[in-house]
Amino acid sequence: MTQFLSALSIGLGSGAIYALVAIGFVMIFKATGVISFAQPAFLMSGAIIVSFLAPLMGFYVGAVLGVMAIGAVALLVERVAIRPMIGKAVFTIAIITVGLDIVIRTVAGMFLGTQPRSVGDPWGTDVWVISGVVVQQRHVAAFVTATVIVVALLLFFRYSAVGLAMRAVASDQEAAMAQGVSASAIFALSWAMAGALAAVAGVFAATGGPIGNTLWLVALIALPAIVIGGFDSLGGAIIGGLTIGVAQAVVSTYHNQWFDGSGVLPELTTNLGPLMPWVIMLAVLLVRPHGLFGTKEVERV
Amino acid sequence: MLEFADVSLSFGNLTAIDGVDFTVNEDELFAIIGPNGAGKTSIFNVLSGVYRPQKGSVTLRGRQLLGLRPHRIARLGVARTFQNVELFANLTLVDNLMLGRHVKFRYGTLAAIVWVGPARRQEELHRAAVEEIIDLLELQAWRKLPVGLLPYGIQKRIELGRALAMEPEILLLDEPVAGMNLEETEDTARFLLAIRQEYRTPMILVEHDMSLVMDIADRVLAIDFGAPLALGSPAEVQNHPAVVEAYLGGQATTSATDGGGS
Amino acid sequence: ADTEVAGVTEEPCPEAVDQEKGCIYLGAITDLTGPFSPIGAPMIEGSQAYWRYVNENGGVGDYEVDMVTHVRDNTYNETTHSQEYREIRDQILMLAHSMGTAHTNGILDDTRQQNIVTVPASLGSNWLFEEGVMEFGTSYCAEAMNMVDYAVDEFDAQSIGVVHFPGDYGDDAANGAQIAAEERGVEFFRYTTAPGGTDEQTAVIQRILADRPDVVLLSTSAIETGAVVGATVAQGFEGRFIGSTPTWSAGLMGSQAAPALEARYLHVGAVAPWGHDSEGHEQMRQVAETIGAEPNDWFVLGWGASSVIHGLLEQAAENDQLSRSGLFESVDSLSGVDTRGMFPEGAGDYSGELNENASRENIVSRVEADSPTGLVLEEEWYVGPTAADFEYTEACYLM
Amino acid sequence: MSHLVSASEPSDTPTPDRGTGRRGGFFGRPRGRPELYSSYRQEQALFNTRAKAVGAAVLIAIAVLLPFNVSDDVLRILGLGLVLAIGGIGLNLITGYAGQVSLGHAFFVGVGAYTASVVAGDPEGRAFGLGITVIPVWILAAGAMAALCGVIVAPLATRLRGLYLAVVTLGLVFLGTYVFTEWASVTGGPGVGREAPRPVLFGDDLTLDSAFTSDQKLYWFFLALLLIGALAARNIARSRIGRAFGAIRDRDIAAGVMGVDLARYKLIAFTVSSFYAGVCGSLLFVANRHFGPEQFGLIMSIQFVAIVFIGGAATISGTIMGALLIASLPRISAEIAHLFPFISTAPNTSPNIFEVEAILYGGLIVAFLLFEPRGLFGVWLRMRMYWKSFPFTY
Amino acid sequence: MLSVRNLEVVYGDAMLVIRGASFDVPDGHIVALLGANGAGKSTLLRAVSGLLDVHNGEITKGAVTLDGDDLGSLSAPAIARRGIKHVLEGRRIFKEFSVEENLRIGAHVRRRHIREGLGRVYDLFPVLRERRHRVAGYLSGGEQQMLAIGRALMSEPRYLLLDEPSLGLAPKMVEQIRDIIVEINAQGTGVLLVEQNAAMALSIARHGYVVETGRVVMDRPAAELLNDDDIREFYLGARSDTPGSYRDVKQYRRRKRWAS
Ligand SMILES: Nc1ncnc2c1ncn2[C@@H]1O[C@H](COP(=O)(O)OP(=O)(O)OP(=O)(O)O)[C@@H](O)[C@H]1O
Ligand SMILES: Nc1ncnc2c1ncn2[C@@H]1O[C@H](COP(=O)(O)OP(=O)(O)OP(=O)(O)O)[C@@H](O)[C@H]1O
Ligand SMILES: CC(C)C[C@H](N)C(=O)O
Ligand SMILES: [Mg+2]
Ligand SMILES: [Mg+2]
Repeated sequence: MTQFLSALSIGLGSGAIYALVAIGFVMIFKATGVISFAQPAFLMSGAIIVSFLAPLMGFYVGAVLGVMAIGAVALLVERVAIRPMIGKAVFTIAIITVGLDIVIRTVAGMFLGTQPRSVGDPWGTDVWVISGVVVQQRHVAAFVTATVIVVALLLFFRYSAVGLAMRAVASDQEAAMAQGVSASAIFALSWAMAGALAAVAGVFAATGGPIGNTLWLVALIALPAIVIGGFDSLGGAIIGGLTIGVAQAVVSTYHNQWFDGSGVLPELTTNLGPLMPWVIMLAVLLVRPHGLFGTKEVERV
Repeated sequence: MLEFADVSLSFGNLTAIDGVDFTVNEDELFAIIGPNGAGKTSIFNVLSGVYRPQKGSVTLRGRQLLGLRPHRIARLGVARTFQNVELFANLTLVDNLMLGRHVKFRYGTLAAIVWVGPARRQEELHRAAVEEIIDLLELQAWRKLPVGLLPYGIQKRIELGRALAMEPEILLLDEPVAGMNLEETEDTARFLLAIRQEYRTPMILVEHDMSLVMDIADRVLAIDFGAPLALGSPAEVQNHPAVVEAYLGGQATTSATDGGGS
Repeated sequence: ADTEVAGVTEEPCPEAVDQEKGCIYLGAITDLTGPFSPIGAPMIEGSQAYWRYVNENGGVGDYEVDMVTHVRDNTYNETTHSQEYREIRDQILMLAHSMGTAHTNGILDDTRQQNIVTVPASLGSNWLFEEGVMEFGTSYCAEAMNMVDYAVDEFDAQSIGVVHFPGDYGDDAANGAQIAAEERGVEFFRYTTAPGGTDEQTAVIQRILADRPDVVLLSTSAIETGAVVGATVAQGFEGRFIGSTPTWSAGLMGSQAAPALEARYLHVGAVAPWGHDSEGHEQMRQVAETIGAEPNDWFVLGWGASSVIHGLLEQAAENDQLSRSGLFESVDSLSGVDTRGMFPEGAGDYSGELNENASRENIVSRVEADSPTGLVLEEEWYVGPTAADFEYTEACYLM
Repeated sequence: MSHLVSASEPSDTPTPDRGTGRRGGFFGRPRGRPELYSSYRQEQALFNTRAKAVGAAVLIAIAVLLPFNVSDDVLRILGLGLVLAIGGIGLNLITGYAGQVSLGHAFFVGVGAYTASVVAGDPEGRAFGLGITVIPVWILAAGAMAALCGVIVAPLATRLRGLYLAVVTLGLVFLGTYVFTEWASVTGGPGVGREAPRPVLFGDDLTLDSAFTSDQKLYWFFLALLLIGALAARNIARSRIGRAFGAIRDRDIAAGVMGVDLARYKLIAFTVSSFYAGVCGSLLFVANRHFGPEQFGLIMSIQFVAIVFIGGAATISGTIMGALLIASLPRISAEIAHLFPFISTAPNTSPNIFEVEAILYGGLIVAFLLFEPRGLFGVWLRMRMYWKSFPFTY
Repeated sequence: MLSVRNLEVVYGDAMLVIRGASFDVPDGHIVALLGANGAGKSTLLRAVSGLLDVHNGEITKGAVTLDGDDLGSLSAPAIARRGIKHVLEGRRIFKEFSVEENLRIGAHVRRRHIREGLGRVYDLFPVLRERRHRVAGYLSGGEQQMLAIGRALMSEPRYLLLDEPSLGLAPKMVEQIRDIIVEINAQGTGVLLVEQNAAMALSIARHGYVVETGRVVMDRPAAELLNDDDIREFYLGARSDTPGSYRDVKQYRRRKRWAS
């Protein structure tokens, strides 16, 4: 039981990180109908820039500044490479984001150097042990941060017209513009927010260890999360993120016990945990083709 | 030949079709009119298998259509046009019409890959058939253009051609002259008359242009809120008080004489 | 030589010291951006420093040596490795650095067909059996045996676990460890894991916390070292860690795992750390200083490996065998190179019976924050009883 | 899904009106009006104008003769491009023509690759092999096995639309990678991989130099297979199957109402596309010589999607151009990077050549699609438009 | 006053579709644009509302001005904020939105008055009130048209550009729309009306322009147009004297064109 609870706490912590990335994806999708494959690069860049800022100004200030900086970079990228594509085929834009990802990730990688770098977080690998249950402090921090951000975002969308305007732009750019919605402002906003969110996620994903140059893969795990929740649902992204985080942690924890070939279960040497997000995603889609909370495409003749 | 019996369809708490009954006879041009949202298009969607009503029966020459998927119904000879043009925008005019003949082809994927043989023979054969329709509807000028960029009036005409290409048992026309100017309306009327004459295909026409409906329909069914209001000859229906009240408004008396491409 | 020899030109090298000399081109395919980039990049740097030093001191025969033009990145990916190989194979005299066990295995058929001598930047035990391959250092397999023996003898370990990558590199070590564990009668656990940071290591971390072996051996990259050591110690694991050659990187000192590493981790390697006191090291540090290179243990390995290759080239130049086939033939007759204390005695001997030549010694180092690269020598040329008596019959990873 | 396609397959200028408008009046072909067709067969032919026929013949001739004029390293890149083109065509059939965006292509490529290597693999080798080296056997087996996987996957996939389908097929890639990783007896396992099947044609191993170099032989081999594949794909595209694909892509409900069985045609699209992927996989294996199980992942899938969109959705010729471009981009960026002396060749100083290469690779994709979102085929259309209307701008 | 002077519009750098058109919409007037399909009416509206670039189109000559200020350099949203609202051809409602969300977004440039706006629109189109929480994409064609007009009205625009508002509407509804246009106009909104239903358009417009292949070929007060023989024949239906006449329409009637 304590092992399970420990796994749960890991899952909620990493799930919170996935949820942050997932919200970024959702934001861009809501506004533009595009899945941005540049999110992994922003995630990576966020961690790297903070690894430079934190030693100068401390982790908290460094993290805030770094996240804002990545938001600004995302804004710039949007201005240069995405805005001219307003109104073009979404998959063409998606491929552009793939190109952007390669460029940004490489540039960020230049700063990573050959020596492992750390974001200099105060939690490190420290844990609290609460009646046998190991809770990593960084996971608690990630979870709390994600909760705060998510609540703030939900309030923002509730009390501003931006949410509706975003959806309008995604649904029909020309019609949205005719209503006075500035598609370019919406694009810029969604990219900046998504970039910043990815950076936050990157910082937390990099806590407790050196920044690996495969850190960006974390962002891809958010893809099943948004499918589970539904591409355009913020709430769904959060639930999706937490679900896969927990599933992954639990299966990872028990993998070696379940799949050691001794019992009914076969011998699987490769950890099945990382596969769980995709498995759950497929299972959800079998039942609900638009995810749990996604908007159904409206088609009528 | 077509029997639409006591069909009801609802979406949640909204009843789109509420016990509609009618039959279409051989050679007949049957019109359905009614206010916006009355359920006319929904009737077409039921006929072509896009919607499944909760209740009722639809038979074509005795064959039950309800429950069949759209492509099965198409194979039985039900063809239609759509209220909002639903052409295949990136295909050329010829390909759109060829697709209308999709159900008439008899070769499979392997034959397609090899091409020479059945595939080529059938393609040539149907290409010739399509040319007849192009001639009939005077579409020669646009044969090889992707239809997405063509003027609206032409697109509507192509849609008619695509339905015709199926050589249907029955043709469903959903607002074929909406958005057309006078000249195009006249052209379309002429085409419809020509189709009646040449192919004797029974048709169901949904249209808000009363001058056209009253002019060419044999019988008219008026519906409102999904339920039948009146059924009879154009003149009867046009003067039916409920129809005037719900649908025609002040235009009731003027429409037939005033014409106008509304 | 008037006949065209692949990888050898009468033209001077692009960055030649002496414009009168010809140029020998050495190829290198390494990991510059993947998980082993913290090893690949400094190793190449070390090799390049070595050849610069050689060139400045008269080169090899009538030639200088270039290991700059044909350096490629394999991102630690086998397919890329094989693609990059075919990109450079027509321009090089030999492949002086080929990172990755499986990666190098994947191109061996081709290198042999083209008579290209290959120096793996990998310590798979399979190299002992391969023709045309010039390995250096003690194999992962023997290294792991030494780790087990060291753990049993020094720490009185009753149970040992090994965290390893799947595939030839990890299996080589894990199988070696298992042989030794059986030999020494200690309990043994195997943990296979894929590359990645703390979150990817969850399964292994949880398993270690459940099994609690006395000593955990690592056959991964530095990232996993940091993740596994940091997390398990933080969560109350009390055992020790011994890491194989590629598990260390000075950058780990900057990580949260540093205190745990300092207290619990030993590194078992093929070559003595940067600060070690040998003639070769001394010289290397001098050169490094003049070119402003940062201290790095992998720089040492690159430098050391190049000195062995240097021996081969020298021998070939003397025998007028500076061609692919010439080198290919002379590899098996190379009988020792003076690495000035960098490698154990007998390094660079490929002439005799393999079990005789196979090197079995390892350097044991511990972590110390103020050493230039984080490692300081604990014990030089350690050979445990298992490795000493071990008869290689086939590559350990196949066992 | 019509947003997928912004240019359609070579549609010529409007066929000149035959004037009379009368039915069937197609007598002999009047002289001096080259674009007037005298029969439907001629109109429906692949190269329905003289210009197209001559152009294609010249291109093929150049392609065949290229190995005599181009060095082996360039041939190798082109050969890789030809192989990628086969897979790209498969993806374009399902994505460009039928409008079902799949990020799962790498999975089918992987299935093909491993099927081929099992069928042709050395029975004595580390990984499982049957030792049947006859080329058509392992190529067809690769295609068939991948197609079979396509058939199995299709029922789920056909329930989904747009990006949901895209991400689900991506999930397929991750599942596939797991299976490939675990199934070491077939794939060699992670960190090991396995050897490619040996392409032995008439007793000659194409990977060994003989009268011609291995690169030349492989290039011709790939070229021949690509030509067959491209021809078959064009035939599919112009047949009822291709039209049904286009109809599903542009307006699926309307397609159903017109008599197209959506499920059946999506199944056909998946099957055919996977077949191409499988064949591509077997050849890619030959071209690369070695594959690890993690190779058939997201990056490869995206590479194929990039080929399709850079080449131009729903065009075969565009796909070939796209594949050649993607295959040569690393080389192109390397060459560009070498032009700048300040770029270091040492791996540990930035900016070094490797980083610049990667940046150029990504940057070229971005710049290219910004400049011409319709892809290379769009560039071609622009050029043609320019020459046709030259010297008038409108 | 909204005015267009000597406008030329090119699509995709290649197709010149407006060739020097000029017209004016004085404040508070209803102005009708008539013309065959493909004449360029929608293009003219796009040029005014700034939506050309979405279609790869570009003003190459001439100017669109509002009270003398050039609009050509403004983006579509900026023009909308200046009070020019374009009801696009083909309805273009936000399909996935509810009816009410569609209306809300219509008030994007004037958010403070959403509540009154909703009330006003629901009063004009009671059926929308009934359907307010339904998914807009499932509305019938005519209902969607009402929604599109209602959405534009939400911001109480100074100028309303209507592209074929009567398309697909039932006869009674056409009358209602006509009345609504008159009513909106009476409240001070200038209307530029593009219509195929010329009778309806001219019955309420003060001035009319006839557009053919990108040129304005007639420019007269609406009342005069209503009595013009050519207009009667080609836009209003001269056959009004012979009822039941579609069967008698000549097979090959020559198409009369003013220009070209
Ligand atoms: N798929 C659907 N989901 C929900 N409601 C629907 C759906 N299809 C139609 N409706 C509703 O059913 C009613 C009838 O719609 P229908 O399209 O049949 O009307 P119509 O008579 O064709 O109107 P119009 O003349 O405006 O085209 C409308 O109120 C519409 O909102
Ligand atoms: N995006 C575009 N690209 C190229 N040409 C276009 C584009 N949009 C319209 N056109 C062309 O410009 C001309 C004018 O089109 P426009 O839509 O303005 O006509 P319209 O008068 O509104 O016709 P309709 O009555 O059919 O709505 C037509 O020939 C049309 O084909
Ligand atoms: C030196 C190491 C980076 C090599 C690697 N561990 C391998 O053998 O695959
Ligand atoms: Mg309708
Ligand atoms: Mg228009």
